[in-house]
Amino acid sequence: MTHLASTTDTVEKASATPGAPQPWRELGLRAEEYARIRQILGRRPTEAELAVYSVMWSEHCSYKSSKVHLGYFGQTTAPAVRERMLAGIGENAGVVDIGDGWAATFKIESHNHPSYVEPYQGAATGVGGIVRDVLAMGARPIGVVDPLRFGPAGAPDTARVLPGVVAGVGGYGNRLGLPTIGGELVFDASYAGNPLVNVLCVGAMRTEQLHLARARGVGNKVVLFGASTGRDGIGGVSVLASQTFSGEGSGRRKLPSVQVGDPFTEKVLVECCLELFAAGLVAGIQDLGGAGLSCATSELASAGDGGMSVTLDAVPVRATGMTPAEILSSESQERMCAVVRPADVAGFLAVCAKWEVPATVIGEVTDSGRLVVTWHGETVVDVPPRTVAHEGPTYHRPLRRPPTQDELRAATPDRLRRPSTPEELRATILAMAASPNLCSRSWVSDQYDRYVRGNTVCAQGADAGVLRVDETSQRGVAVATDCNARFCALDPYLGAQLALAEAYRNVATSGAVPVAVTNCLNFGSPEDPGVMWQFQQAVCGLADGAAVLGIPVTGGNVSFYNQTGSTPILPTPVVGVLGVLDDVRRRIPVGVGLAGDGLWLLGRTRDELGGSEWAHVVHGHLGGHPPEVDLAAEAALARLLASAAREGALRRAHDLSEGGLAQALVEACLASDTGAQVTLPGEAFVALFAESSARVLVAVPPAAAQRFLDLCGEVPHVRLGVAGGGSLEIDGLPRLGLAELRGAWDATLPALFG
Amino acid sequence: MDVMPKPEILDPQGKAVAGAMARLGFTGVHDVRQGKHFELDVEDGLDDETLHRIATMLLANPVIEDWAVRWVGDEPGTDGETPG
Amino acid sequence: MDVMPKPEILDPQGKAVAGAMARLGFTGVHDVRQGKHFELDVEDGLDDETLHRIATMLLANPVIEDWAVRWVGDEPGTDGETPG
Amino acid sequence: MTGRIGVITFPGTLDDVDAARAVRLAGGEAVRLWHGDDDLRGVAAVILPGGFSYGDYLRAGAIAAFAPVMRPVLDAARRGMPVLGICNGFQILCEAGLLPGALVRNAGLRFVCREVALRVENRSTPWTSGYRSGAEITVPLKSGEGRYVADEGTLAELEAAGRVVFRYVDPAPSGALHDIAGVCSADGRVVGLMPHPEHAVDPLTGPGADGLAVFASVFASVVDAELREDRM
Ligand SMILES: Nc1ncnc2c1ncn2[C@@H]1O[C@H](COP(=O)(O)OP(=O)(O)O)[C@@H](O)[C@H]1O
Ligand SMILES: [Mg+2]
Repeated sequence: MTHLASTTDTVEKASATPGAPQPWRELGLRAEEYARIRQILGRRPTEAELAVYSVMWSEHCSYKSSKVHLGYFGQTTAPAVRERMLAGIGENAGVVDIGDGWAATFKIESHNHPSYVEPYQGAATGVGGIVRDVLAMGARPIGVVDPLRFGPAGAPDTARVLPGVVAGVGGYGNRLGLPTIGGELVFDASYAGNPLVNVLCVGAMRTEQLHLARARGVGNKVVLFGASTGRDGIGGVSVLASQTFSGEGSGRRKLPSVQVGDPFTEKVLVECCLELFAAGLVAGIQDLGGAGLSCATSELASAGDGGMSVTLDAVPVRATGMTPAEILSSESQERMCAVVRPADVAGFLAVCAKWEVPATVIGEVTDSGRLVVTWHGETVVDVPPRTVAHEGPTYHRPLRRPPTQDELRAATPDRLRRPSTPEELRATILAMAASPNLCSRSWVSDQYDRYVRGNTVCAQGADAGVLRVDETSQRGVAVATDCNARFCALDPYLGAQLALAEAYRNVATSGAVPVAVTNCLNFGSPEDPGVMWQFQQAVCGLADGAAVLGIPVTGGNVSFYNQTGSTPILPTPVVGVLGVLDDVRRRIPVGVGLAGDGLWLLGRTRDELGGSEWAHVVHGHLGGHPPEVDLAAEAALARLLASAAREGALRRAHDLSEGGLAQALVEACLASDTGAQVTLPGEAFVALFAESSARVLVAVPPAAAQRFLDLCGEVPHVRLGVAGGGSLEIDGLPRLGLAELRGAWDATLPALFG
Repeated sequence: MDVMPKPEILDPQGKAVAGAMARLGFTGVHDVRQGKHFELDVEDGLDDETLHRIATMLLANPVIEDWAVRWVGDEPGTDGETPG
Repeated sequence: MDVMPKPEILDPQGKAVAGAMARLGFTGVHDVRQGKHFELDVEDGLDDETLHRIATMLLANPVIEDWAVRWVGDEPGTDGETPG
Repeated sequence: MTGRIGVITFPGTLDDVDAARAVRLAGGEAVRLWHGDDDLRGVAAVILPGGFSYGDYLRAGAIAAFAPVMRPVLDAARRGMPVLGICNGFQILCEAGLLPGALVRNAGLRFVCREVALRVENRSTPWTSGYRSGAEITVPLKSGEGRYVADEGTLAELEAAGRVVFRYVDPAPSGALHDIAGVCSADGRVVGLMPHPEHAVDPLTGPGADGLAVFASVFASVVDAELREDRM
């Protein structure tokens, strides 16, 4: 940083020169924040301290705009629900008990801005970062899910960003040996200058292996291990992630704001960590992500005994001439920080040596209540760690329902022209199946390894990714992420609940029992009161919804400033749900089953087309009301699916979401490579394209039909027809041959992206 | 045209090669960085500006990479080459 | 050191780059081939023979690739460079 | 001490757990070997699994070919021990000179993960003896550098000698010459292939169980050899 004097700025100097001008504004701090730092320290901060506070008090690290709202998740989690959580909000990732002594952990994180600047590396390091979060809980990372959102499919910039992002997710995940078991791919004009690259990682561990990010035990050593520290992403978090892309002019020397990932180093780091955990050599651990060492040391100390001393000279650096501020805020990837009992240090270093992972003791735990960092024998940081990590600024941003919201709600799809003739309906089914948001995702998912480690039970094209956790008992987990941002635009409260309902339903449709929620809240600028209103509504909707469903929100991630100029993205609270299968052999794949299987539609269909894919694809329309939310119906449906799966009453199933029943039938027929004869319940257009929630298509073997009906109970169910033949035959419509359907469904992404 | 990772940027490829050299006992090499090499067969009149645009739009991402151009004569690959 | 796919080996990367150039309207480029570029920081005394062994054992696979070495002076990247 | 089959782990190897599982499902004992090992711990056959050894940033398999464990592998292969390289293992065997040719970037430039149909064209190797001749099997393919290339002479020789062990039934997704998915050494003992039979050992987690016969074949072959040795 150019403002750094050639000689180091020490605490001593800072006390002696209280009036020295400091670039706090360029580092993204507000005047009152800088004043508060001076008040906390009783002097001006050193340059290193200023760097530490500015990165840690950035929006990305401190959640200063969102904190006041996120508290609602905790307030709405009932004690009985909380009990099933072994770790929740505030830890690196949420952890839930999944039975038989196993625990699962999962979390989503965004890497939106870096992926726009350098799609491959941005996406790659997004995978790397979330994997380390899961690893830091003591778990083996076992799978990845990648919810992706881009501008219009045909836009030139999408052709630049999308292939790079997909290659980056695959390039890192594949090399790391993690199966990618699901994801999302959504195109909408609002993401044109601001793609969303969210990555979810799920991990599994024996419950006793749970590790927490705490520095406890005075005299315990702090070990930094993994890659060496370079000038990567310095200012990445504070500058890049806290301002829109055009907002250059931070006055700093131009340093690369994007990091480059090394998945090989991460793979070795993962295996090394797991061996360290198994050997009981780790007393506390934290990954190094945004804000690097500043974050790891202050969070470990703050959550532990409160003090830590660090000798910065011990940190292995890759670049020459790095200043203390740079070392502390470097975002070099593939690093971890552990707290190790002195007696275990030799054993710890030996395991690292086996894996050829560089490891260095850089400090120790103290009870001083201070984080003290020295450099060349002088003190460059001396701060109370809580003020850095946990007591950062809190904003109560103004929020206001935008006046345009009423117009949006009033512009219902009722006046849009609906297809009426059988030929029009048939053509609409085909056109929808070929549209970018509904067509086959194989172009993307074929670039991801889904087989590695041999525990992937459902992946490509499944409602939820299903992974076996225990090869002996066949216990496993299911994961899905969802968000229909158009619904969220129409009503962020209900939209978030619909996202939750859909992810929950996808998990249930795979045969699993949903047990936990995570989220990644992608929004525009928090300085825009309309965006802040959307955010607050979405948080409340999600929290209230999870409370009704009786499953905890175990963690999440907030990404603000997703906008181009002053136009924010559609509010996009991506919701992830984790479910448990006692026996993965009883999962339910997507499809229509075998010829002769009965096809049933579960749930109630209403004339609900506001925010629907049909309105979007055919009319480019967004307005009206989102579908009704009925969480009690979702829960009843999930119970039915779980018991029917357990009793073998279902051969196949597929949940209904974007594109309604028409799209569900198309996908299910293609998945089974089998046709179907279907009679539509009610008016054809609504039956085919409405997007009412709480609905699932199921295929029931003839022998199980009676058992299935007995189980249905209160859940509305209507028989659609039977599976079989080589085409989708919908009563009253010209038939749709499977080959024609597949051609339409398969061709779109290859035609766009090669 | 050579495209190289910027000096501040991690170069995992170069790192892996350097590690392998050390294991193989090649001691005389201090550091390795790996980048891409493009051989463009261009029209005589092609100007530097066009080349600049090709480089920054297509061949390199200026956020993480530097690039350098070297003109060679008609016979490709004749300059300073040791037999390969 | 530059490592290039042998002329008889299909070079899909180079072809893809050439295709992209054509789509972007860069007309002056007839052909593109893509290979790897290594910058080795070596000891002064390092002989050609060692370099040859490094190339054929590690950096290039003689089955599919040719390679060429170019020595540059102390300042890395100073020869024939246009600003990147 | 029968049916001990080694599975090598290099740093960056990913499918070692899968290969070991396949060996166990076929009845064998999987012995885990480490890249730094300098002997093969008495195994009767050895598998180099898939992954990205040392990151594979340079050329797939290029660095692993020089790992310490490759010395005893080369020696054992010369003495006729069955050696199988899957995906990255195949790349390593080519780089190490145990198999001819090379594997280069897919013609489509993208990593490809999908199920492919293969024809078993040579069932006289210890890794394929359990297949019916001409059997068609479905196994996953997942690689970015899976395009098999060799010069014309080598290809002609491989074809003439029946050393193309596995061939893609449909045009190779990688653009491999002659649609070659796997080849063997002149003595047939060393086999390398790009697709992953170890991911097709259980219909629950793969396209089926067509790949299991690879591991059953070698298990039968080494047990057989051990019995014969005992009798001598
Ligand atoms: N970016 C992606 N990466 C991997 N798989 C994806 C991606 N996008 C979509 N998929 C997969 O494609 C299938 C269809 O996705 P989607 O239509 O979003 O499912 P649903 O509507 O059931 O939530 C799912 O199996 C999903 O996991
Ligand atoms: Mg679904």
